[in-house]
Amino acid sequence: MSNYTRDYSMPELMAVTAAREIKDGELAFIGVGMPLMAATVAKFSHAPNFNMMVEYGAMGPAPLRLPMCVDCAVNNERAYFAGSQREVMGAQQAGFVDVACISGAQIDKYGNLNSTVIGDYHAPKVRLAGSGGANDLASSAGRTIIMLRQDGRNFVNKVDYLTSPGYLSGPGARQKAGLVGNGPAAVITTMGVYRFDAETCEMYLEKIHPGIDLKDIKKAVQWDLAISPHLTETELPTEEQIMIMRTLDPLAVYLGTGRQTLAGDFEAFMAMFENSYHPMVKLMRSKGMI
Amino acid sequence: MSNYTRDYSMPELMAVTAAREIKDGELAFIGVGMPLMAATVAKFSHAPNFNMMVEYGAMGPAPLRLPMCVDCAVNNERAYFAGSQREVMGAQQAGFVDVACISGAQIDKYGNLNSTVIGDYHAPKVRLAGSGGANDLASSAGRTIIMLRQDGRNFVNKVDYLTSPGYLSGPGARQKAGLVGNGPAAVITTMGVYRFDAETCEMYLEKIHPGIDLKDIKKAVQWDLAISPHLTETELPTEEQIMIMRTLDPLAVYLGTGRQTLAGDFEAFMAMFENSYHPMVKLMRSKGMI
Amino acid sequence: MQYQPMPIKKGRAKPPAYKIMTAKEAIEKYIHENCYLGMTVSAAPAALIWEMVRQRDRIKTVDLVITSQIGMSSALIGAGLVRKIEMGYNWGGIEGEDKVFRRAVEKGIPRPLEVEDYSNFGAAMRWAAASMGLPFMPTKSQLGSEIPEYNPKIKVINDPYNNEPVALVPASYPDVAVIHASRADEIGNVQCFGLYGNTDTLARSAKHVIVSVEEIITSAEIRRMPNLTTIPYYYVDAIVHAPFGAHWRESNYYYHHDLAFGLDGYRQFATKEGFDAWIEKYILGTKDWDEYCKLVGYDRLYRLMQSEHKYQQFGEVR
Amino acid sequence: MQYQPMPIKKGRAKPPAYKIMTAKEAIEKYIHENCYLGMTVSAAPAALIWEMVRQRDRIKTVDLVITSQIGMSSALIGAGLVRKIEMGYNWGGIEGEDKVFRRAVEKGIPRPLEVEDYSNFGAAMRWAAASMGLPFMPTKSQLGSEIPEYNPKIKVINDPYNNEPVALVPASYPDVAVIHASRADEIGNVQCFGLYGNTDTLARSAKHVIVSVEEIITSAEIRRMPNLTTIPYYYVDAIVHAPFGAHWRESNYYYHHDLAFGLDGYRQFATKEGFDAWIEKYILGTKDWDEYCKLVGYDRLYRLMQSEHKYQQFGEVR
Repeated sequence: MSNYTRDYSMPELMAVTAAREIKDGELAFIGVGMPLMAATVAKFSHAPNFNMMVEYGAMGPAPLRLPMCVDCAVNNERAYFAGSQREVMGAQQAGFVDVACISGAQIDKYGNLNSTVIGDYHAPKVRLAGSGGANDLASSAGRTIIMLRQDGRNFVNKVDYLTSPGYLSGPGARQKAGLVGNGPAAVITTMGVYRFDAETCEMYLEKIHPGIDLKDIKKAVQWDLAISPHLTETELPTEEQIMIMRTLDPLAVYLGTGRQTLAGDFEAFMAMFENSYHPMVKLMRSKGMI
Repeated sequence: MSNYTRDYSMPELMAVTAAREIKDGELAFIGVGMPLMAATVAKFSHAPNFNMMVEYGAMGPAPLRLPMCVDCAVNNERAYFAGSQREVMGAQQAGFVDVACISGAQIDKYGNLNSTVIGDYHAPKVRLAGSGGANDLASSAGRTIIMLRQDGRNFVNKVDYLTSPGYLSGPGARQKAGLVGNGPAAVITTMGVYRFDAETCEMYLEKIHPGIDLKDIKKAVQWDLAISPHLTETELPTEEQIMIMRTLDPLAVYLGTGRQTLAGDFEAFMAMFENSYHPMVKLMRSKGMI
Repeated sequence: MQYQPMPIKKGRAKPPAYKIMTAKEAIEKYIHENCYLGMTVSAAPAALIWEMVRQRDRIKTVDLVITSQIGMSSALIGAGLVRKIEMGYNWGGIEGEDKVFRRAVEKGIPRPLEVEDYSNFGAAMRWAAASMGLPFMPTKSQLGSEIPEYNPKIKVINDPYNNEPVALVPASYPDVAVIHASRADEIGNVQCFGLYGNTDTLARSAKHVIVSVEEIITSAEIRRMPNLTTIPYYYVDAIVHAPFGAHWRESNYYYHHDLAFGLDGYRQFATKEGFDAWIEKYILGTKDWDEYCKLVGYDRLYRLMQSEHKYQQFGEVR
Repeated sequence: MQYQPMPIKKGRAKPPAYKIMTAKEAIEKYIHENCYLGMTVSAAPAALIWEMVRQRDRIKTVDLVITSQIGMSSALIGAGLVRKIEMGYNWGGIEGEDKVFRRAVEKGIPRPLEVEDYSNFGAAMRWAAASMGLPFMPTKSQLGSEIPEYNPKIKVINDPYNNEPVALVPASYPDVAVIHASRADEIGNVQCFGLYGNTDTLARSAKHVIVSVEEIITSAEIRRMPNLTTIPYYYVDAIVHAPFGAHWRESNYYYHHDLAFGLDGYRQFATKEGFDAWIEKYILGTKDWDEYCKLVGYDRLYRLMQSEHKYQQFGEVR
């Protein structure tokens, strides 16, 4: 095992923390962005037999480059399966997906997420992307890992629009609604890690990120947040985990400012592939993956 | 055009008569046996742009040999599509199939068919194959062509079990039942050709096979059969149509005693392929199909 | 304030682990008495069915669910294993009338057989439902016919959008599915070439899935053309290597239907004594699929393969 | 006794006829004012969408139905063509926030946009229903959420088998589907390599289907590997040859996503003026797809192709 490092960014810490939620041998439903980085860290370190599904119809890809979107050709690269969305979405509705990463703009204490509108649905202050696959995964995946920025205003008493079900109104509510999946297992934010009480279904703080003040967390949550009596600090990323992410995504397209760097700069974009090819080959060789 | 011939068997006459129901450019749902021979005659003569679907997941095959069953590898040979049954069955339920050939052991005056049981369902005198795809095609194909032996007892007032809907109880009944397809267009038997009255939905005799006596037909039908005022004799097969069938199926596996010939005789079976290969190649070349 | 961490429940996905075993091992492991067994017609899982017949004293009774079946179901029925069949079609295809099925339904020989009828697509939609975790599927088949009248599991309702009739069929989740396919890797990614009927949805519906294949290939080969994977590994429990594993029936791109053999078999199935003698010779008298193939003759099987390859082989996608 | 021969009604199957036309011809022929237009995200039908924008004065208004969309729907929205969108997701993916969509919904710029929300799978099941001629499909998604509360087309019922809630979605039958795929023959048999999302069911649901492809191939090539055909000819009205026809987005096995271009575009879409200038330059300022490609640069497109081919190409099935 490599050593812990303090040379990491907050998005990297979140991705690594999410990676640790994934177990070896599991089947996970993964979107691009931070979940993809988490999945890659897991696959390249503690969970080599874990496989990911990508929404537009791929499973088990082993690419040598960074995917750009859920329908990206990269997701097809050396995959076990490629084809229709029905396969992967049908499988998850039928209970074959162990874990899924989802997100949202607002969350409440039961882990219900909003990714549709801020404000009134019919006259929104901010119109967002809509459910996408988030509602489907929140409904039917074995468990979900929720990742979101904690900006001081988005841990709310009531979400403006309930897009993706957490524990709904509390104990028994998912079952009563007819939902197949077991609901959220963890919430990973820019401040800490939260889980859910088995009896009340309410979110509680389990871990606090290094350098974050508990008082600031409490201020960033609208309800009276429960705290684990065993509250600990979030485990640091290892040097290897950071190396994996920076090898796959050297410009930090997903976890940093890469997108600003690349906008309009085709040569930089082509160079990103050129420069990451050999390090990726080397990394995958070292893991026995090619 | 080649000339009419009197060198034909009754099954060959039926197959040719069914072939004439198929129009160029149509999409048809075809089972093996007599419907396959009809489809092949149509494809190789007046309907070169007609394509067939086969139930277990193929469309548009152009084989050089005789298929053995609806799931036979031959149906995949040079097909436009091969894969799941859902594709072809879904397409027909959605209205994409122009015409389908079906059969049954009993039929009534509305073209309702029984292929499930003779006698009581719970204590059958004869248990039959069951619906198979027949009910599905009878329900949703644009029109159906029914082919069956007329044995004197199977044109009945009431079928013992209504497996595949014709016009059900008469005018408007299909629509009321929620059926998508338009119902039977023709019934081709060992005695003649029947169609259905647009107003009453009742079967009437349109054509009588050469050598068959109208009195025998009336005796073979339990209800008071309507006769077309324009009753004519069934058009004879042409020499070319007979040649096509005998080239594809030289041992008359489907239209004669070929199955008795082949049972247990592997060498005869292998020789059937060997001997039919060059004539089939020659035939398809002459039609510009290869 | 109290807290109690949530226990994490396990999903249904099978692991990407080594899954190759013999037919004997797979049937022993997954097929038990009173098993609800799913099977489909493309391709015929003969190697697995023969092994079930060999283990009939242990298995005793199964309930079958099929869409269409030719021969395989009747081997089990004739061997006295089947209590009930849920079906769209069970007959002999080109081999003709299925006297084994008739004897069981009409005369209870060798044991009474309960039948639950659907149309083929109606039966197929039960697996379509299960494959997506749904309780039922609507169909526009079966309406107006007497199929729903004799099968109360089919419910005709007016659809809540257009108020027009639809026939609902309930999902079918077999305990075990037995499937024959073209090829698979050792962790269970399966490819079916040619027409494969309902094999895809059946595999997605069953609790346990046994797949016999013509060829075992590397995972690297699966990864070369992932569009051809029809059954991903997470559905699959066991891979059985059974070359010619669908004989007397065909395997697309591998070998042709052995019509001479099938017709001969059906001729013998016409009587119970004939059937019993046939399975005694070909199934009970052989200890495994390789012995059956030797009895049929590998020379004969090889000629069936050549006959198929003369007409079609899979190859380059240009 | 009277008789009146039955008239024979025409089915929905498109004929196996020559279907190749230009994007201009296809859009002119099939896309009309108030058209209900279906579109999906894999792959992006950019060549067809750009042509719709060029013909916006004639087309005036469409209603969109999508599952997920990135970029293509917003090109139409920003161009003032869209009155309503039925959707699971409409945003920028890796390119980020979709300001075009936001302006339309929040401020009615350039025109008010009505939104009908589903989950992705809920939206997808509408085409699954239509593709099989069914009035609706059940889902286990959307339950418990507020999606059905704001969308009365989603009906939550207790299923008649287990008495458990299911959310029904109504079938969606678009007037026209615009699709980009890998390759097709001239009668319209289409193959989609890699991941293709809902392209298959969308094509089966629409009354008319326009498919742009990277390559036109012979029917003989289609017949070599029929398992790869994802959209058979009978669904298809028009085939448009549009190499690089998904740029700036990717086409599996053909070329890579042009992220530098997409990010730059989305930066400009942040304002209405920026968007207008962008479509003026790239769409309205080019007379067809070939001119667009020249403006982007075939050298650049070729490098994107090489970048994809370095990692994957389709090839031999061994």
